[in-house]
Amino acid sequence: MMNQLFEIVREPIEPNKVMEKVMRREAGAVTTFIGTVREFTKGKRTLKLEYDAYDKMAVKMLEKIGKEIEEKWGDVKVAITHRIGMLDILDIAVVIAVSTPHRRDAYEANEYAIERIKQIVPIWKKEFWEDGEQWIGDQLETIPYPDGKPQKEGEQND
Amino acid sequence: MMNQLFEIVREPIEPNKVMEKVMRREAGAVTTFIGTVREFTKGKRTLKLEYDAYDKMAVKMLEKIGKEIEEKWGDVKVAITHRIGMLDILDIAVVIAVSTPHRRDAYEANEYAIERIKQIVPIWKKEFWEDGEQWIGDQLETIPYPDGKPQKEGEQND
Amino acid sequence: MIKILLFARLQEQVGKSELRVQYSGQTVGELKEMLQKKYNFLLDNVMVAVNEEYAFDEEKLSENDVVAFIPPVSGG
Amino acid sequence: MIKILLFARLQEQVGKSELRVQYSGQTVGELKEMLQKKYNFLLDNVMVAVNEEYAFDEEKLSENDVVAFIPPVSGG
Repeated sequence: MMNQLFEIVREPIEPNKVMEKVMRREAGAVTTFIGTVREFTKGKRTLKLEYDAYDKMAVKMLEKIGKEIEEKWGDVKVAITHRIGMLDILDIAVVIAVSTPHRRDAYEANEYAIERIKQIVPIWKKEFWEDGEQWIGDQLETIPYPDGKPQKEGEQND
Repeated sequence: MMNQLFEIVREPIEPNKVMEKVMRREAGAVTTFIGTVREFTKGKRTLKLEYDAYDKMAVKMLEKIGKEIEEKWGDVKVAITHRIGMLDILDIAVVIAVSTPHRRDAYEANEYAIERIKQIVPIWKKEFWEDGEQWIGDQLETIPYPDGKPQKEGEQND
Repeated sequence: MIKILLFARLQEQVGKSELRVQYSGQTVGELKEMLQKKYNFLLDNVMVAVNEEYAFDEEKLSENDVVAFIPPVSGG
Repeated sequence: MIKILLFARLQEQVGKSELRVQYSGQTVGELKEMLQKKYNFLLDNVMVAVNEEYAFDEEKLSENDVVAFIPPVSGG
């Protein structure tokens, strides 16, 4: 399991473990993005979150994002772990680690990864508030994506 | 010591420790930058590095960078640890952790921090190669900065 | 047979994570329409994946395909 | 007295990390010139910090100031 660069897990994520997967002698820069469960979104208090995923396809889409990044940035190594299940405030939902020889690329490729996750990876989040709960992503205020591709939404770490 | 957000240390840096300093309920996004000692720079093999610092002023300048980031990005928490002394290939020289409510800011503020470190923080690096050694930053090919402020240089994670 | 996977809101609406329907040479779009009528789904902004790859409405299904209905994703 | 701190290449050239010179109302620029002559330093792209803050050549020193000569930095 340690050698899989792209994973969907049910246990807490250790950021160090993800980061270590991409560290290498040729790379001087490693960036990580850690998405945690935020307490307030637009003034509304979140109590907890539940993430569900189409596991097998989600891993496949994470791998696809990895390939896209290699095509765009060349000498780059990427590892992504996304957790699913019930998460509390401050729990880590996702860790993205990217290593490159030069730092500019490490920032850009990392940000590209989180944007793409929010577009194409079949993972869904249910928010629990004091006055209710809801699967996020298809509220009525969402504008249907016009071109048949999932679009970016407001997220807990948007 | 754990509560100091800006540190110069002589021991190995644990990235998790730096990251944990900035995690908070209001922040959904945490970025880290980890600068490691890279083996090859422009085709030349580095054997090891030595970092020296004007410790007291370096901490002060790191704090100044933290303040600049707060002024620019508002709701942001920053922690930076830079290691000095002898480092081998793959050793971690610097860890920058930034937390913000929204991810765009976490990437931008983090990249700003590393750029400023390379401009104003009194830390010097000596490279050891097979055929010699040299303090980096004032080789003859360096163009003197025209306006009396230190300028950016080619670095191990540039 | 076509195996259908449901997630998130759609799964809760139907009360099941899987459905099976007879294979009859349908396209993705035809399968969508059928389910929309049967379960009164709002499928306007739901993507479809056939065997773990996103597919367009025009795509023709094959026997034993696994068709997943993907509401707007919200990971990360 | 003015305490002078040297780092990196400058420290190796002099073989010392600290120097002390008599205070005589010098500016930063005058102190630089003096050291440049005495040690044959290349100070063209060296910054000066007085009491841990970057200072310009025009700044007048005070008794007991700590003056650091900062070669181009290369941290990170």
